[in-house]
Amino acid sequence: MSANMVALAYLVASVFFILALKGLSSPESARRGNLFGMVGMAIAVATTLTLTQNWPLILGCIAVGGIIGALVAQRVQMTAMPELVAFMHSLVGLAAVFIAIAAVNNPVSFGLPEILPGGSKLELFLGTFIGAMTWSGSVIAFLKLSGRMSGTPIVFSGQHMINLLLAIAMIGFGLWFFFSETTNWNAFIAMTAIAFILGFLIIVPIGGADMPVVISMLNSYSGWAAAGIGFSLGNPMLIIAGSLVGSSGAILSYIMCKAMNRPFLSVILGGFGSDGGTAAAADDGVQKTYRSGSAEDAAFLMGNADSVIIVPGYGLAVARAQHAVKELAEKLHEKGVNVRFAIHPVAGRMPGHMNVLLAEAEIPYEQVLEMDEINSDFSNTDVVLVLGANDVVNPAANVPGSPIYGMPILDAHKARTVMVVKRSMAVGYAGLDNDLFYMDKTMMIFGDAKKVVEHLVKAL
Amino acid sequence: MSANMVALAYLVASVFFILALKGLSSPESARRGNLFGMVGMAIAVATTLTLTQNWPLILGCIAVGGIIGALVAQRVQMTAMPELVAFMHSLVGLAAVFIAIAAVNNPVSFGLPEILPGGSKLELFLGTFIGAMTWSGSVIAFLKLSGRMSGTPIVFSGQHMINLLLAIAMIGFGLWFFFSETTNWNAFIAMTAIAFILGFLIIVPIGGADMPVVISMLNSYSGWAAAGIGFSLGNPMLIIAGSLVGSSGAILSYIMCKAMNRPFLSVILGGFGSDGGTAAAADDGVQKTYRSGSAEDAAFLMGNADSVIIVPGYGLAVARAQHAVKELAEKLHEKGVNVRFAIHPVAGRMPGHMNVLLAEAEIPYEQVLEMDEINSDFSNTDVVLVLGANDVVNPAANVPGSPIYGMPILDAHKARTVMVVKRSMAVGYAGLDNDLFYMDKTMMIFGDAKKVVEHLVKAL
Amino acid sequence: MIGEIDPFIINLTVFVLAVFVGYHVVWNVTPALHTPLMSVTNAISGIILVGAMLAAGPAETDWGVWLGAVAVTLAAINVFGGFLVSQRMLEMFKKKDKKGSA
Amino acid sequence: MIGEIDPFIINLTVFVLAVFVGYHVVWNVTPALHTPLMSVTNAISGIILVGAMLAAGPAETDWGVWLGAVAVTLAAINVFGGFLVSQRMLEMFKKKDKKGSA
Ligand SMILES: NC(=O)c1ccc[n+]([C@@H]2O[C@H](COP(=O)([O-])OP(=O)(O)OC[C@H]3O[C@@H](n4cnc5c(N)ncnc54)[C@H](OP(=O)(O)O)[C@@H]3O)[C@@H](O)[C@H]2O)c1
Ligand SMILES: NC(=O)c1ccc[n+]([C@@H]2O[C@H](COP(=O)([O-])OP(=O)(O)OC[C@H]3O[C@@H](n4cnc5c(N)ncnc54)[C@H](OP(=O)(O)O)[C@@H]3O)[C@@H](O)[C@H]2O)c1
Repeated sequence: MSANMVALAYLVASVFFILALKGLSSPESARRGNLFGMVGMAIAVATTLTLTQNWPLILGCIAVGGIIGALVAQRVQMTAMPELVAFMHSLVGLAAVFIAIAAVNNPVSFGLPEILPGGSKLELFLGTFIGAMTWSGSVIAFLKLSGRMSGTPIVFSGQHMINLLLAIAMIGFGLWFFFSETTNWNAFIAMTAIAFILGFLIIVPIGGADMPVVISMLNSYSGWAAAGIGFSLGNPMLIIAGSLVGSSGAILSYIMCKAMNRPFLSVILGGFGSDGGTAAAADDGVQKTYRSGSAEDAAFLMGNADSVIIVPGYGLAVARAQHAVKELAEKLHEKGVNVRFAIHPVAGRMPGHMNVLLAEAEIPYEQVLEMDEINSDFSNTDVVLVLGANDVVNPAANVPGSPIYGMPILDAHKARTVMVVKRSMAVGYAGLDNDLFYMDKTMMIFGDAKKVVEHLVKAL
Repeated sequence: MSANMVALAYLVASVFFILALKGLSSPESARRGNLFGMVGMAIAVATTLTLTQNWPLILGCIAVGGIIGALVAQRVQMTAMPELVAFMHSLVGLAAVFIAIAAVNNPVSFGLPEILPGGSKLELFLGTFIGAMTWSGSVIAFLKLSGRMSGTPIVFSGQHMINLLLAIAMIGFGLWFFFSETTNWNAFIAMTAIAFILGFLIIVPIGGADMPVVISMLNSYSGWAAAGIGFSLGNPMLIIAGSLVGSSGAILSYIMCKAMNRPFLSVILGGFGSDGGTAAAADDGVQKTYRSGSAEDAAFLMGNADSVIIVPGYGLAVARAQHAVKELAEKLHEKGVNVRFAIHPVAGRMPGHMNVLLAEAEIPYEQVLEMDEINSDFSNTDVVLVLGANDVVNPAANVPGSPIYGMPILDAHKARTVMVVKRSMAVGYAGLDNDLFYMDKTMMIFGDAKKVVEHLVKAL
Repeated sequence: MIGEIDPFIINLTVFVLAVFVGYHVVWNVTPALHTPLMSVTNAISGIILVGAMLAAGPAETDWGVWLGAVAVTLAAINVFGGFLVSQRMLEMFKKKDKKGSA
Repeated sequence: MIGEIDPFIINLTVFVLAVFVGYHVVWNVTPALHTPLMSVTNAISGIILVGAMLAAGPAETDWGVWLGAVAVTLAAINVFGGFLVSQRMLEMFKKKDKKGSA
């Protein structure tokens, strides 16, 4: 194909990508949007195929990758979405590194001059280093999110110092690579290796529950990196798709940080958040009392209520309780109770996490309301059922001086009766004690969310 | 300046234009947005100045034009905004024609080859013809909107036939121009003249109240024309600014047509709408009765109401009653009445017309609600005061078979009491009788809107 | 690659993206500000001034240049009038705040 | 004019416009679909596949080509996995309609 035809096809593919994201503005158009994304990718790949000579090899590799991808997509549990995104993300990072190495090896196949010009070297340096960090960072995120590695931040003294020294070394090797007349493999490999290590070291001190911000940030970076490669190859396809991904990641990171009321920098510097398993924090010397009840008590109260709001949280995902919750909502509905779900923007471990789980259980999305839509209704509600959520209903967010002061929360404490389902009095991700649990109108129901809800359904 | 610096400056100016439109998303940021627009224009003009040799002449012309523009902007009445936009619009059209003639005369000054290539000739043809039609169309729109010419559609038999013949002749001259080896002035001038005439003929059959759609459409066309010229000059500034204007005009036309529930084509083919002065249409043989009252009666009812919704329409603009209305609202507010304004998307003679008038009278915009926000509240409202509005509260829109069937309306007829201020029982722009006026709960208050409202204020 | 592409395709790319931007930006304009939107876009369409300046630009002043000068004047009326009347209108939408703080 | 402009400026123009488009399009995504948004953009970031194909493209198959082939495989996992898992998720958001019509 001529360069003009290629550019035109890439433009068409770009438009499809834009339409893909536009489709996500409502659940009705979202599937069509995803289809547009596939069409755009198909056009981009088919166009690029005409520029390559090795197409049997390439098609074979695509087939192998495609089958693996399809199997993964089919098998993965909806509760495992955060780790899946992290896993897939690591692949993009690794692919970027391999491409950069291949480009250094044979620049001509990318339409670059035989002897790499300075600008291209700089771009390859950036691409490699971002790619490598994306890979190692995403691997850690994957391990932490899937529970294969403790979510506790790994902190040691001099950590930031070591990172700084490594970064300087990496830039030093980068400069050596940049100023070498011929291709300086030693410098390039040293630089890449350091970037991998740096990726690990920068991510390990970040707590498991901050991983979504990290993933989103890395996603954004990889978008900008693709756009950067687009600049060096003069390829509008990469520039446009890269910008879309870059904006998306940046906006999601921003939304998460805002909903947690934490500055982005403090998230990235790490050291915050625990595994959620530590016991309740020091209680100011005063022994606070709480009331606990059984599933039967709870079923009785809910069955007689006019209105119930269910607040799902990370515990719902851990317990995979979404289908049980659906049954509960139906049972209550049959009894004439007005049941709704209140979703906090950062409930769970990724944005929109709860919506996906509830959708999986076929809970109609009209019953599922965002924080802004439902927050004023709590005060008129008989019963709030907090299901494995903690920080997102912690009234400490209203207390100046608290670490989560200013974080917008669901006003569960304003309801007439509050029921909290969790396994213990342990703290949530932010590591804070929750005064909601000690209120007079609150009843704690201890146990795994799924088991408790199943009991509730039986008792109703 | 080098081509690169020029392109960079134009990019910066484009970004400012985008930010200008973004600013209009809320009244708070709108003034900053307008400022961004000015900055963008200043950058574009300053950059272009470096490409010209005649800058004293150019700066002089800009100064003269600027002073005239500033005076016009300062003196114009807010009620005259529709005609102002039409007037300004005609200037853009005329300027485009002059530029096209100048380009045919001296292509080199535009960076085109001495002998015009076919593509440029085509683009100049399009530019001239759209520019000429914009000019004559806008002039008619201006005359109709400012009342200097009757708003009644001028229809005669064979009209569309004559337009078709002229269009064919115009294209014929265009082809002659296109295929002439050297610059064929005869063909070009004949073509331009026909375009001017065609502009008049196409617009005269369109009713006065359809002019806003016409203006918006011509605005859109002029944007696309600027983008087209941008293509031939390879000038991203013109492409981007043109696209912004083009989209804006198209979207506004679409919004107006949708809010009137009329297909765009039927608006453009014309023949619809009268001056609004004709007497009530044939009333199916049955003599319908209505009740009329005095301003004192109305003041008594409103003073004792809990809630009043005021529905302003075109008559408010004609009577320039906005300041009187503001006093009325304040008086009622002092009496403890909850006063709000309900704005229909096509109330008046341009989108947002009512909002500007109410803003001029310093009515806080929290009291001014869009149709969707307030429509469900009418049924709980004591008194609706319809001020010079007609079609936008005509319940005929709910009756299948009516010419305005399907047009979304303000549900004024659902209120407990309806009061309608207008000068007579005459029909509105759509030429339809309004059943609202004949309802038992409706009281007509005849007179000029401003005078009636002033009476109301006195009587309260 | 971009070096080998026909300028038309590049212009088309810019055009398509600009239309998307315009589409989104305009749909985000609040309906209450549709009249100012009309006058601001009216002012922006005065970008034709750039073309008029090129027409009035050449050093040898033949009649084409004078025509260009007239076009510059007309476009300038549009630009200044458009932005200033928008400013006047938008000031009105602000007035209420002033009163609140007074 | 566009013919004389440095490719970098053209790329920059495209980039700036694309960022505006991305910004608006993403802010319009409903919060309930933020997880699918993550997986769709994840799939789109598989556009790196285009680069991987160029790396695996040359006829003489040295080790760089094999590296490219591995990159193609990795990127393909991402593209297929990303779009298909999004599809699966989005089907769930539809289910309710099915039931309504059943
Ligand atoms: N969604 C995002 O995008 C995102 C991104 C970054 C950070 N975060 C952070 O993540 C947190 C989300 O808040 P959240 O309220 O959803 O979660 P949370 O505050 O982490 O609390 C989850 C609670 O669920 C309980 N739980 C765990 N497993 C359970 C099981 N099997 N059955 C029943 N309960 C179980 C835990 O208590 P027990 O151990 O006592 O059972 C824990 O207190 C916020 O702090 C937010 O800032 C979210
Ligand atoms: N806004 C837009 O963008 C736009 C664009 C295109 C078309 N339109 C059309 O314009 C119409 C707008 O509806 P509308 O309800 O605002 O206006 P309308 O239906 O035209 O009715 C205006 C009414 O105001 C009365 N009136 C005129 N001068 C008056 C004065 N000095 N004092 C008191 N009353 C006066 C007239 O009755 P009297 O003669 O008896 O006084 C007339 O019935 C719609 O049909 C719409 O489709 C609007």
